[in-house]
Amino acid sequence: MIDLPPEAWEALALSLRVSVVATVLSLPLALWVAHLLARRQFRGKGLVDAAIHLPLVLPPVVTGYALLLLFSRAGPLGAVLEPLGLSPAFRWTGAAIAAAIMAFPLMVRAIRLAIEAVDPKLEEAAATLGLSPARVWWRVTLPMALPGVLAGVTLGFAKAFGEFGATITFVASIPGETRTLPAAIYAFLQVPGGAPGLRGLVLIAVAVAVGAVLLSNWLAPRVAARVGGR
Amino acid sequence: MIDLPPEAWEALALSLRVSVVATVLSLPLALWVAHLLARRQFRGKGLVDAAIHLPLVLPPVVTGYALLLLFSRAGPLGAVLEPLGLSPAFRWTGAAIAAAIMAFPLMVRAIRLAIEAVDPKLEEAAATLGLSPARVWWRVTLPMALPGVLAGVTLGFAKAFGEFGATITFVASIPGETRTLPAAIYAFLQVPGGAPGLRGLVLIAVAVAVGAVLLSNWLAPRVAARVGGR
Amino acid sequence: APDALVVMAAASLKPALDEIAATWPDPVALAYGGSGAIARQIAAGAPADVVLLAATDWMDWLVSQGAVEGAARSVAGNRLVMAGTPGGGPVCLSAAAVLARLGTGRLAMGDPMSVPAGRYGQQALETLGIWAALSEHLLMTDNVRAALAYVARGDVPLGLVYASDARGTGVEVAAEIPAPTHAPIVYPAALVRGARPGAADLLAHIAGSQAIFAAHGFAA
Amino acid sequence: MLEVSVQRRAGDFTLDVALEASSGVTAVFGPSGAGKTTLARCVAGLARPDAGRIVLNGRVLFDGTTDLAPHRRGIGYVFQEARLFPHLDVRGNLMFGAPRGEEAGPVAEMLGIADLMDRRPAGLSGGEAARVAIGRALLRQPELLILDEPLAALDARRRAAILPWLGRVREAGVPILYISHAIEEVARLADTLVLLRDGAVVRAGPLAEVLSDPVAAALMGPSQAGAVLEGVVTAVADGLAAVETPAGVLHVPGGEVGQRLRIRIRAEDIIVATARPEGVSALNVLPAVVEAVQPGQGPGVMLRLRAGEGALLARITRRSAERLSLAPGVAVWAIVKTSGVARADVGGG
Amino acid sequence: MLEVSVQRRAGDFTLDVALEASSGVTAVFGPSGAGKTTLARCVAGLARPDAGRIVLNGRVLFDGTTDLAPHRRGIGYVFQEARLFPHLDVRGNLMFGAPRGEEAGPVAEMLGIADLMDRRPAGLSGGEAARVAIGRALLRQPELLILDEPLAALDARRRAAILPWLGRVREAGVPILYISHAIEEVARLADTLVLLRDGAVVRAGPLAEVLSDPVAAALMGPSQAGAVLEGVVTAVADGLAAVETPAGVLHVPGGEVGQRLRIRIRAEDIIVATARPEGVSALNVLPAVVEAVQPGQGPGVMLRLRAGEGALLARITRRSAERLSLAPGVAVWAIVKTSGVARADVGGG
Ligand SMILES: Nc1ncnc2c1ncn2[C@@H]1O[C@H](COP(=O)(O)OP(=O)(O)OP(=O)(O)O)[C@@H](O)[C@H]1O
Ligand SMILES: Nc1ncnc2c1ncn2[C@@H]1O[C@H](COP(=O)(O)OP(=O)(O)OP(=O)(O)O)[C@@H](O)[C@H]1O
Ligand code: MOO
Ligand SMILES: [Mg+2]
Ligand SMILES: [Mg+2]
Repeated sequence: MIDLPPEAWEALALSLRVSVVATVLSLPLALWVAHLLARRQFRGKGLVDAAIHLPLVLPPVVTGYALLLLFSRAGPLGAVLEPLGLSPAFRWTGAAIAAAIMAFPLMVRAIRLAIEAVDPKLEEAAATLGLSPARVWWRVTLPMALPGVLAGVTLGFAKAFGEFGATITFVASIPGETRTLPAAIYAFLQVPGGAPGLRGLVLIAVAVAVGAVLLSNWLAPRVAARVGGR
Repeated sequence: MIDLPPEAWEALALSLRVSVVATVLSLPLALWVAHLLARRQFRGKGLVDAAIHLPLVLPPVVTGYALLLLFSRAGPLGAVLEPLGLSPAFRWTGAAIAAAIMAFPLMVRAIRLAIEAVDPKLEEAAATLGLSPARVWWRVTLPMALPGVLAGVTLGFAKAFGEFGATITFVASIPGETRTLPAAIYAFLQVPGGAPGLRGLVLIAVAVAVGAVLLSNWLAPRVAARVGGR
Repeated sequence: APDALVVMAAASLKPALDEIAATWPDPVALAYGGSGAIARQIAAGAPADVVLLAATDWMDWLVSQGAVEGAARSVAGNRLVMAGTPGGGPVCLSAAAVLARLGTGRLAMGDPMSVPAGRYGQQALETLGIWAALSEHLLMTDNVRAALAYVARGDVPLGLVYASDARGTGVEVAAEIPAPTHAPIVYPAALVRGARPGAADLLAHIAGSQAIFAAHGFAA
Repeated sequence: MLEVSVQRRAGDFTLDVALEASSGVTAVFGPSGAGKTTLARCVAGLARPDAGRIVLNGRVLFDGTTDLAPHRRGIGYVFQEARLFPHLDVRGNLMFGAPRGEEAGPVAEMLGIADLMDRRPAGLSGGEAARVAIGRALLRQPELLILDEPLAALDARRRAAILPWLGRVREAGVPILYISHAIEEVARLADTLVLLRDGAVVRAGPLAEVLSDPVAAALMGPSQAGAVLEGVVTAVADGLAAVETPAGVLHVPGGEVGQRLRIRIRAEDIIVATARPEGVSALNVLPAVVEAVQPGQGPGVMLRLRAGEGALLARITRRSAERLSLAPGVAVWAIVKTSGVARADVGGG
Repeated sequence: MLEVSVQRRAGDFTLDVALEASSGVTAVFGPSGAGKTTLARCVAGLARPDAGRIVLNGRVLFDGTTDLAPHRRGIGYVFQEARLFPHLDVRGNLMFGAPRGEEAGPVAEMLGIADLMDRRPAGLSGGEAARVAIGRALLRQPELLILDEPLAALDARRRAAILPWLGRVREAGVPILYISHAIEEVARLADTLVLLRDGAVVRAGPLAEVLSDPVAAALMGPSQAGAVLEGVVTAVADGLAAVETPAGVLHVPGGEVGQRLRIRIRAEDIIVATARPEGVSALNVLPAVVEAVQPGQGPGVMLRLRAGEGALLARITRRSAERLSLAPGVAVWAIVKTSGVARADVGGG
């Protein structure tokens, strides 16, 4: 294997934990929101959609800053969570929150497009077969949208893994707690002439990215086959 | 209007120019790549897909450095372009390149999903009506994928507009040339105690983001209606 | 203005440099960033005329790359302080006192690996013999301003920051870090190779604006 | 028992229909664009009527205040296109709405799709897909089954094989709303016939009545007009059943003694003779009296004949009518070929 | 002129077919799953045969080395499902493949969709969509037109209205590959009939030959067997045309003197008499001789009759055959109802 300082492995482990947790935990919410946006009409839908996209369009630093204000000891959420010892500020859970928020718009977009592509005629057919809307969703819409969901998850995981600006602004860079791989890469980059581990770290990041995309590409046709060609 | 220092307006104008150019110029390439990934099988497809996703998963700073190395005076591209006076390094065109590269995976993903959702049976029908594959693409695939293309463009524009890490690393933050709105926000955030124009800048960024998403949401059903409901 | 001279400078110099540039008769484009990023960009051919960094190691690197003309000169200095939340009172620079003040909180400082202020800070704490005791209670930031902001907002009780930054930002100085505990904090400046005419004058003007530097806390 | 009365506008098309469907098969027949599918969708809860009332077996499915969701209506729907779930194999599609414990086997066997159980819909031919769709709706065990031209994609043999099975569904007491423009299917299955045109009911009533209604005949196309007789098999020999009908004894292929059959005799399939024909291959020769002679368009005339207690329609050329001097009151022989008689099993009602 | 010889495997289904289709209509008839659509897709270039050769009007479309793309084959295809473009209105769909200067009007008029020109496909009924699909393929002006059960979703009237128009396409010299399991359509239109089963050709040849082939009859269903006669109208009176056919003079509705007509007489529609029938409404009574008596399954037997120069098939009950002592060489009268005769215009070839 590549010869890396122990902090690098620590950072990799942390980044994987953060991005997996961020992706897995936000998936149900992403599914729900994507479904709402794809299939429901409601007042303020445009604003909800826009709000979800904000982390994508704003500089990550601003998002991180907003999170910081929200969760800081004096912030509305921090003031509630801090006394309970649940505050995510400066904890890896905070890094996961930042990563999830940055990844969310990507997940929602991909899943929403996939849901919109499911033929409502099939959902109609399922309803006449006695399935409630919830069960129709579970047995028709979701399985058929699965390749898109997979794409969304890959994209979200990749984004969560690479996220840096919002994370470092929100939870800083505590080795072992919040110093993710990208934060470590950033730090290593700041050493004149390049820190010895830099190349290895970048290679690891690239490997994870390529791995995630290759895995998703390997899975996609299999899922699509299960879901049935047209 | 919000009372803003003139640099803020300059940064806004630059950001709009950069993100529009980045989105518009990369759209044809994104369409082509999305089409290849959606409809063709070729060796190394997975690697192409992974490569496109790299900017998403790597910390933007890394992407920025990679661009810097590529286009620097001694870099492989810079060495060619510099003597011709065409080097994008430290120019707004470089900012557009960075923004385009960061936005590219998002555009490709959305467009690819939309193309995959077009029923190949309709493309078959168009072929039997005498249309060459290129014209089938132009008259059937593209129009039917249009809502997804629109989503991709919105997403890409938003990302290009908000992009910061790669840009500032690649082309620095030279006022009037490469200091985009996010770079300005970052600079303002660095002023201890907060610079007076910070709030206004963030509001503008939010307004552009919300505006882009609202516009796309307003357009989407109209495009979908033109494209025909199921 | 396209013909304006371009100065690339470490972000922490912004308040002082903005003011100095305003006293220069011609327009000046000021591009701020992290010292490392700027150094790499200069080496890559950034169209700058003058470069000011917050760290000598990066300037040494630039010199070794042949990216600057002539020798670097120091134009400003700085000191470190322990900033605390207002009303916290002074803190003694002993492990016990600092830990007591931190409680469950952390000491915010620039990441020694990537932030010059962090590097000076680590040196100082080591000299003071409290680095090891504090190392589990640190909060490392990607730039020194962020450490300051955490203190200002009350997210952490203490931060190790530049004296120049701590002025008038809603924090109070809980302790001054003795200068001998770390290498002198200097801001090296140089002419970039191929700098345009007038750049040398501008650099001289900046170096000569000690009153403004001093007013912003950059004690030479 | 289904009671429907709905109004619905979409674009410049207006549906305004009232009908009742008791147990058995109610056929909705009408030209393309008449509103058949729209009506079916309203009943199934897939389209919302602007106004009206839909009641199934005493349950209000729709009125001003109630609007039951489709999955609560207990209505099985076979769509005009198959609408199979591409992510499930044939078995998965069949069992999709089936109650626990139900088995796909017998239905698949009957529909000739037992060999395809592990196939994906993408690998099915058009007719195979249609059969899976029918099986899926049957296995869901609906209170009402709506069939929207389900047999259009099937060949004659397959269609003939499925029809009796639909007959069995009817016998099981499941009312069926059968949308079709194939009058042969309608005649074999339907108890009640509703003729739809331009969104309105033109004629509705018991099958035999509507089929022998000249106005209806004009709508269905003259070659589809005819009489429908019901009767009981009294004897079987040589593979032929003797069926006692109100119009006299008719011989049809197959059948068991005691069985009730429905026999359709198209007006086109009757030859009228003024002398008792001798030495002909047709076994069914019924004495009858001309009741009415209605000239139609073209070279044909329609005769209403009374045979015993029953009524028959016969379509012959005007030239023949003149040559034979046919007029009300004339006694004739109605010659019907055995194989020109379409039979259908009739439920025990 | 189309020459096809293709082999193709997909799953456990194998298609292995060779056929020739000259100008005119070649009908491919077979049960669901026989491989009709697969064959059509091979010809159109939408499926790749494993081996074989396809030549259209001298152009090689496919062989070992050539594999012309679908859009270069000049073949119009009406799919089993309509496959309309949802992003275009009806006019846009119709004109999609039409050469410059072509107008949608006349075709739309003929198909009864002229009022729908600005509608989107989503707003069309099943039959309307099918008609648009047919119009779209016609307007593309193909060298060969493939129709995959295009009329299945149409009602009888609409179908009857379109058939003559397809006849006109044929007369214009466009060869047609017509896939259907409605033998009535096939009989009216086809010049050549190919019977497909389990991926193989069971019988192929001129329509009349195949239809009167007992083996083919078994495949088509006995009620579809029958003879096809061609003849010329020699006189018209009372709206009835007298047509001189090889089997004798037949009277059918409509027609003009000199016109060539094709007449189909289903075996079921013939009554056989041993004595010349008097006073019957049927105008067509042809003297004939029994050539063969073939017992079928069930209570029926099939008679091959020779009438003049022509051959007829008649299906009667075994009981009648015995009662009338029918055996080869017996002279009989074949009674055919005028309206039991289906006619179709025949191109001037
Ligand atoms: N969304 C719509 N907007 C306007 N008109 C519509 C819409 N949907 C259906 N129609 C029209 O309503 C009429 C009835 O359609 P429907 O599908 O009920 O006909 P149908 O009797 O089922 O015909 P088919 O036998 O061809 O399936 C048609 O004329 C159709 O064009
Ligand atoms: N992808 C596939 N994999 C396996 N078998 C297939 C596939 N596609 C079609 N088949 C089988 O090939 C056979 C021929 O199908 P085809 O669609 O040609 O039938 P068809 O004659 O057009 O029938 P129909 O009248 O029902 O449309 C069928 O048995 C079908 O199940
Ligand atoms: O000015 Mo710095 O590089 O943030 O210490
Ligand atoms: Mg319909
Ligand atoms: Mg088929």
